[in-house]
Amino acid sequence: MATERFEKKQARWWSSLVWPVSGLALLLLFDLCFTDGFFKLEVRDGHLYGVLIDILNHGSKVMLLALGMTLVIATGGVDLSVGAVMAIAGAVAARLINTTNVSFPVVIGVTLAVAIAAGCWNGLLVGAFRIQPIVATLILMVAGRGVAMLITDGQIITFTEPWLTYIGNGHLLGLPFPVWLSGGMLLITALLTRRTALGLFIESVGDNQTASTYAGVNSSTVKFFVYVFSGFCAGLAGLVAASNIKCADSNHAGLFLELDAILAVVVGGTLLTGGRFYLVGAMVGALFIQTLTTTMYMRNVSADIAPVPKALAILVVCLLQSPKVRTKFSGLLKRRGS
Amino acid sequence: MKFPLASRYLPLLATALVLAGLYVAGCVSFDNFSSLRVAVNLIGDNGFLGIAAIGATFVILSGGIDLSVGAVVAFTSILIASLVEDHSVNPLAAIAAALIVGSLFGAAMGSLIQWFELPPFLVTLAGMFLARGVGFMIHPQSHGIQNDFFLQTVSERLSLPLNNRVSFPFTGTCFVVMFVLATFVAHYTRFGRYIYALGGDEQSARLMGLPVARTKVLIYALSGFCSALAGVVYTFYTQSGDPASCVGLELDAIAAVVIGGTLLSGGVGFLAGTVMGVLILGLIQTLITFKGDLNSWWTRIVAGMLVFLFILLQNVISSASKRLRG
Amino acid sequence: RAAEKKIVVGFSQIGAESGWRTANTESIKAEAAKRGIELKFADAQQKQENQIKALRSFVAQGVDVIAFSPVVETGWEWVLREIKRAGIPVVLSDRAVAVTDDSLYVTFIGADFVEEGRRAGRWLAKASDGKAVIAELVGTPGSAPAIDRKKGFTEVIGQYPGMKIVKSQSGDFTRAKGKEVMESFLKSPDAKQITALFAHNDDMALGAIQAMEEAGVKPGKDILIVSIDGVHGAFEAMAAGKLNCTVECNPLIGPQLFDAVDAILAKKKLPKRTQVIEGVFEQSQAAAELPNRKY
Amino acid sequence: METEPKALLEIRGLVKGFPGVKALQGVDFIVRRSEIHALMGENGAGKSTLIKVLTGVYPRDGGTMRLEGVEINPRSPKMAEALGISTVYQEVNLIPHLSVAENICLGRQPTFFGMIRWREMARRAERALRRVDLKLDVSQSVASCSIAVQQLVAIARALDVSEKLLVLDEPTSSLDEKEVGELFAVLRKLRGQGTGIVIVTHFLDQVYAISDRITVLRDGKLVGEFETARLPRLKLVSHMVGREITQPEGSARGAEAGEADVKAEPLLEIKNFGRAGSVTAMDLSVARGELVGLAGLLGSGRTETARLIFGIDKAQTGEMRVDGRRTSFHSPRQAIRAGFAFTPENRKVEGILPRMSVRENIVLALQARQGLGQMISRKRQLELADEFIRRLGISTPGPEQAVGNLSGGNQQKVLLARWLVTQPRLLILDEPTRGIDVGAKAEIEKTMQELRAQGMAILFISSELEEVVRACERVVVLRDRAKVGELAGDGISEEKIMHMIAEHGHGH
Ligand SMILES: Nc1ncnc2c1ncn2[C@@H]1O[C@H](COP(=O)(O)OP(=O)(O)OP(=O)(O)O)[C@@H](O)[C@H]1O
Ligand SMILES: Nc1ncnc2c1ncn2[C@@H]1O[C@H](COP(=O)(O)OP(=O)(O)OP(=O)(O)O)[C@@H](O)[C@H]1O
Ligand SMILES: [Mg+2]
Ligand SMILES: [Mg+2]
Repeated sequence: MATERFEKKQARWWSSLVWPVSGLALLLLFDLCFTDGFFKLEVRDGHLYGVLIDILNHGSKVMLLALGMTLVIATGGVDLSVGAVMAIAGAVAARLINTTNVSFPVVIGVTLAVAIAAGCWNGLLVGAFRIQPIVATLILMVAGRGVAMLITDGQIITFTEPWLTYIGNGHLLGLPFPVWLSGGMLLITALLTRRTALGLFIESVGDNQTASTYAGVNSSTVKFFVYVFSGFCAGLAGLVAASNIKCADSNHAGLFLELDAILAVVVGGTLLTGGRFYLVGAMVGALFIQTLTTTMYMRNVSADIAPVPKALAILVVCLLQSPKVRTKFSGLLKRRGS
Repeated sequence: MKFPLASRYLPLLATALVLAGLYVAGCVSFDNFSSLRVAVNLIGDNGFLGIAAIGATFVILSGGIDLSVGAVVAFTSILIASLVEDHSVNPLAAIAAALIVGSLFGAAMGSLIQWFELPPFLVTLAGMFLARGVGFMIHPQSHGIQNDFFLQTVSERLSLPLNNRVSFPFTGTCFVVMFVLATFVAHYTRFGRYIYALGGDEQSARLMGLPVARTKVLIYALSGFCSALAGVVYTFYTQSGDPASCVGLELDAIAAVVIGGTLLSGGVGFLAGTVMGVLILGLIQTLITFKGDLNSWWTRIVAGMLVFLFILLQNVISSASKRLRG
Repeated sequence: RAAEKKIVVGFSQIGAESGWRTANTESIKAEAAKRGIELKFADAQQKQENQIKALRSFVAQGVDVIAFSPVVETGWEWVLREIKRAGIPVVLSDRAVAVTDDSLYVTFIGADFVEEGRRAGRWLAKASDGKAVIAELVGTPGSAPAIDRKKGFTEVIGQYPGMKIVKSQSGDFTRAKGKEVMESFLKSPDAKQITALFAHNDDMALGAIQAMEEAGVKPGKDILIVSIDGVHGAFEAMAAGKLNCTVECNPLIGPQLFDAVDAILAKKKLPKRTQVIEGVFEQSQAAAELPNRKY
Repeated sequence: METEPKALLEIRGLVKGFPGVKALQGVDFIVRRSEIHALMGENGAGKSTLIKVLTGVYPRDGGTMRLEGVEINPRSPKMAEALGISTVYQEVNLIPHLSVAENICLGRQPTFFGMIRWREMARRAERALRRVDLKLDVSQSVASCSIAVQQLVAIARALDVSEKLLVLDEPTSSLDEKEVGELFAVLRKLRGQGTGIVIVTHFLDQVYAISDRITVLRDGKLVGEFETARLPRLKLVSHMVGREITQPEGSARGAEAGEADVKAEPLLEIKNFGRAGSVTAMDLSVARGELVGLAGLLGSGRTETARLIFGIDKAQTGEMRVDGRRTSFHSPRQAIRAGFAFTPENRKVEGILPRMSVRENIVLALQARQGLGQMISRKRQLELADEFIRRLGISTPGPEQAVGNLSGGNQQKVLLARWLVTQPRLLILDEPTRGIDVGAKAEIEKTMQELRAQGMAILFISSELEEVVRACERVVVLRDRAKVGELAGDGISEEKIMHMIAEHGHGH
């Protein structure tokens, strides 16, 4: 077996990040040149204040969702119910906090428990009953918002409890709390998947379910877990969303955010067919989407034609990610260089 | 001698059984549910969704996905409305133009997917945004059509009277004709079989010497055509164009396809299943309307639960019959 | 025999997208229950196609009167003709329809969105002495209230050379979007000039108020805020001095609607259009009006 | 008409590289008319790559290709087919959910004004299958056929496509002797009609039985072209591995076979084990340190037996005892926890995780058994991977290469490594030598004997009777999904097995 020995090429975790990051960088560069005030940062009331901070702050909802969604997509599934679960979480929290004698930790505990229960429901349908993920989670997507409205009676429920409003509006060490929350969750998810064998199992189920089952991976349990985790992440995102506007708006909380979360994951380099997943990539994807949205606000692009520039931006990122385009491009560069 | 019905038709049979069960349940619980009008409405009202779902079936069978469906329907409707009303184009010419634009749009997405190896999800999502945005550029709000072709010909003359009170609307006719044509394409043309092959195993399909590239581009073109046709039917149905309409229609279409037994991973499924999926979604809506005392949130919860019940029964029936046959 | 039968009314609602809409639905339901009328309620979830399906299903069920709040203005010709052929009278609520033949419906009960926009414009012109740099929070793109309210508002401020809209962006009628968009307005270079905000509904205004407070801008003082709807939260904000004016858009049309139904069944003649009674409320009236707000 | 045999296919200086791998480095390859030409080389030598470049699956980096003197440049298998090159690729490449008939006729369905004639298609498929002597219901889906049947279907398809140049990449890797015989008869007939045939196989017997010429590749380079009749076996092997070779000794069945007097109680014992539609009333036992073979013809139920034991399918009748205790497995996981291991025969569908690295593929089963928490450290993973890459001679640029990019034989070795690292008590090998080169095969046989000597129980399934006879101390013979007999010790011979299979009449 005398094939040439090549140096051990270890796939570094950041090597996959190059393309989503360059997409984001391109967009930021555009803003640097053409959007006034985009990069202005100042300190106000002891915390950072500026458009970039807003992007981090508002992007954190999709970032949280994308963490769970990444794992779900890595197993070859998809979770359409995250937006509805966000609405449920917000509704439960607002309802409870306005009830006398319920303390803040209990509110958080119950809210997250409800979100996890929603995840269990999805996990059960996909993992145990083997229903195709898209229909399985569609059920909760449709019914879940109804449940949230049932909880709030179709009304917007406002609250003023300081701890609950802190989650979406507070600042810690100069940065908005949601940024810390999503950063912390990223860390936890990364540890959970990379410091245990969970990541390996998830990727193996997504790459070839039959083969990994034969190798002893409990694919139903793995699937069950990722939906539960996704439910949990959606619960956190729901808390942030509700807290941010100090009310539970069951009709609109998380509406269409599942699409943004999936988009973030795919922009981050994870394939929809499952297998390898990139958590940090998904975070970059989420920031990309939020930057795009904010850019459009800042540039006063009218909302009805805003989808057009959005489409073009997605296509550019797509092309950046395409191996085919890349090889053609690098071929061109090489020819130039030589 | 083998049982003539191959096991691959089992899920289809299960779906049909549950659909029939749902219908019978409706007839038993509500007056007038068994009337001819309800059945006709079911087909006519869901015509455009059905046609869009047929397009989605082809894409999903090939292992892809098309998220642009709803936006293209909206885009087509406003394009036709604007052409006919603001530019006094002949309605038939406007329809033809819309169908061509839709097909080309699909083909463009297919080409991007094929030649640059981009994920269909992203490309068609971009397509969705693009179609939506351009629709708003054409006309920023809903736009009625006063042309006689739409007001009289389509809604009156082209509908088939069944009895003196109920007539079969042209939207339903379009749906049925499209279903027959699509079934023919899927099962009796080489192109149709390539779609299945592509979804079954793209790598193998390429190695078997099938024209993968051409097929893929054509599939998305076909889906674009179906979306555009759904848009045309939508304008027949509402006699107006609306750039904001049909948000999330793609999800309904995909749901109908998947409920009909088609695997989202591709390669397995039938158009008849999709049609049943569409009818199931429609039937669920009809049941809720007939119930009539649910408030907005219970409407959603009950709709979700009915889908769940349906999927569960479908699973139970098909796995039970599999066990029966060993 | 017919007298013994309970009257059945089919009502197709747009959806349940806001507290305003929910109040609208509740008012109709409560009134139906009060009068012993059987109400068939259908939620269209913002989709015209769902609404058409529901209307045709009402025909199949053979209801006595059909009422609905159309999602959009156009596209009702065919289904209304089918209803007419079935001999069922139609009442429109909240939003009008554009049809060639206005015998297709009996009467329209509801607000005039354009007029609401005008009122907001007039109030702002008066409050700012015809000089204002305005940021606008637009409703959902393509929706009738967004288009009409904008139309009415711009029509009025067009008469004042000192008033101009510098920022206009959709907040989708939601608090979250209203807040997010306002934040970006406040961070743009020309933020300092903004002296007034026109929001197409109260929810967006309430979100924007939060954004202003976080940015250290005093809502209601540094920036004048006018919005439309008159929901409970808006009155609270006005009482706290954070919102300056809300143009009422009254959702409680249940009694008027069923008066019309009764009149139709009694074969009385009705006007083509019934305006809902609505007012314009300022901060000074807020505290007094607050207890009367149920939605 | 017999002028000098002009070259049908002439490839000169072919170059092809992948990131980190130089798969072909200036290879010449010539096929004449009416010739069966064997392409030989170790796993990863570049055989499949040569074929894929020839048929336009991969673009080439350099070199020329001529067919009948005309320069060709196919950019897809479709174009290659149009040129008259018909190919069976190494991994079975069919569409699993479509029927056998469709798979055979896909792309060439008989039509009537553009409308597919299904009846005619079925007839045509049956006719094509008859050439490889296969009779089956052509309306059944390919996925429901065993891998051997799938291979035959793929061959039937290729035979049906074109008759100018036929390329077969390991067509016989999961066929039994009888099927191979049928196939060779067809190939000889085609050769008589002027077809040029390229065949890749790791079975030396088959090479000598059928080929006229041999081209040997090593590490992507051409070693030489030889006339089969003038190339002794040992010489061929030497060319392939690149050093002199002396005769490897025949019976691996060690001397200990004699001292197998009082074997320990059986590790695994199944009685009357079966499942409707799969296997009927199977009795079988394997003891520690015993190597038991399962022999039978294609479709005789060997794979199914293994699946039942490993808990993939659930048995409906009978009982299973492990260490004398009654057990039943509901999933492979339980079987693995009991110390079982199973390498499936269909590596593409049931074996490899194509987009994951060699390292991850190797540690997966061990990690799955250890559970979530006790993560094998990255360092240990690399050690394990390196160890097995060395031990089994897996040719890969490194442990981080995606397994899908390895050559077929090397993928098989990775699968074997996956189970060897778990150090199982019972190892079930279903066609483990499928697509593996001679050197590696000997290595695997040696490994099996070593493991057996260490007390591992092994259940060995192979279509190569010779291999079974050489390695096993007990052979269970299956026919028509039932056990028909058992041979032990010196009683094992190919003739006896064949006799047992044939005894009760023939046919499947
Ligand atoms: N798609 C690919 N990407 C990267 N490397 C590849 C790819 N395909 C093949 N290789 C490498 O090219 C070399 C030659 O592989 P090839 O499949 O041609 O071997 P082979 O001679 O057919 O071996 P086997 O007998 O095992 O089938 C191997 O080292 C393999 O790892
Ligand atoms: N996954 C499956 N689903 C349905 N039928 C199958 C499946 N696998 C195999 N069969 C059928 O069961 C029969 C026994 O196949 P099995 O694979 O056990 O035979 P085998 O002795 O291992 O032979 P082979 O050499 O073909 O692997 C075959 O006729 C095959 O068609
Ligand atoms: Mg090979
Ligand atoms: Mg087998």
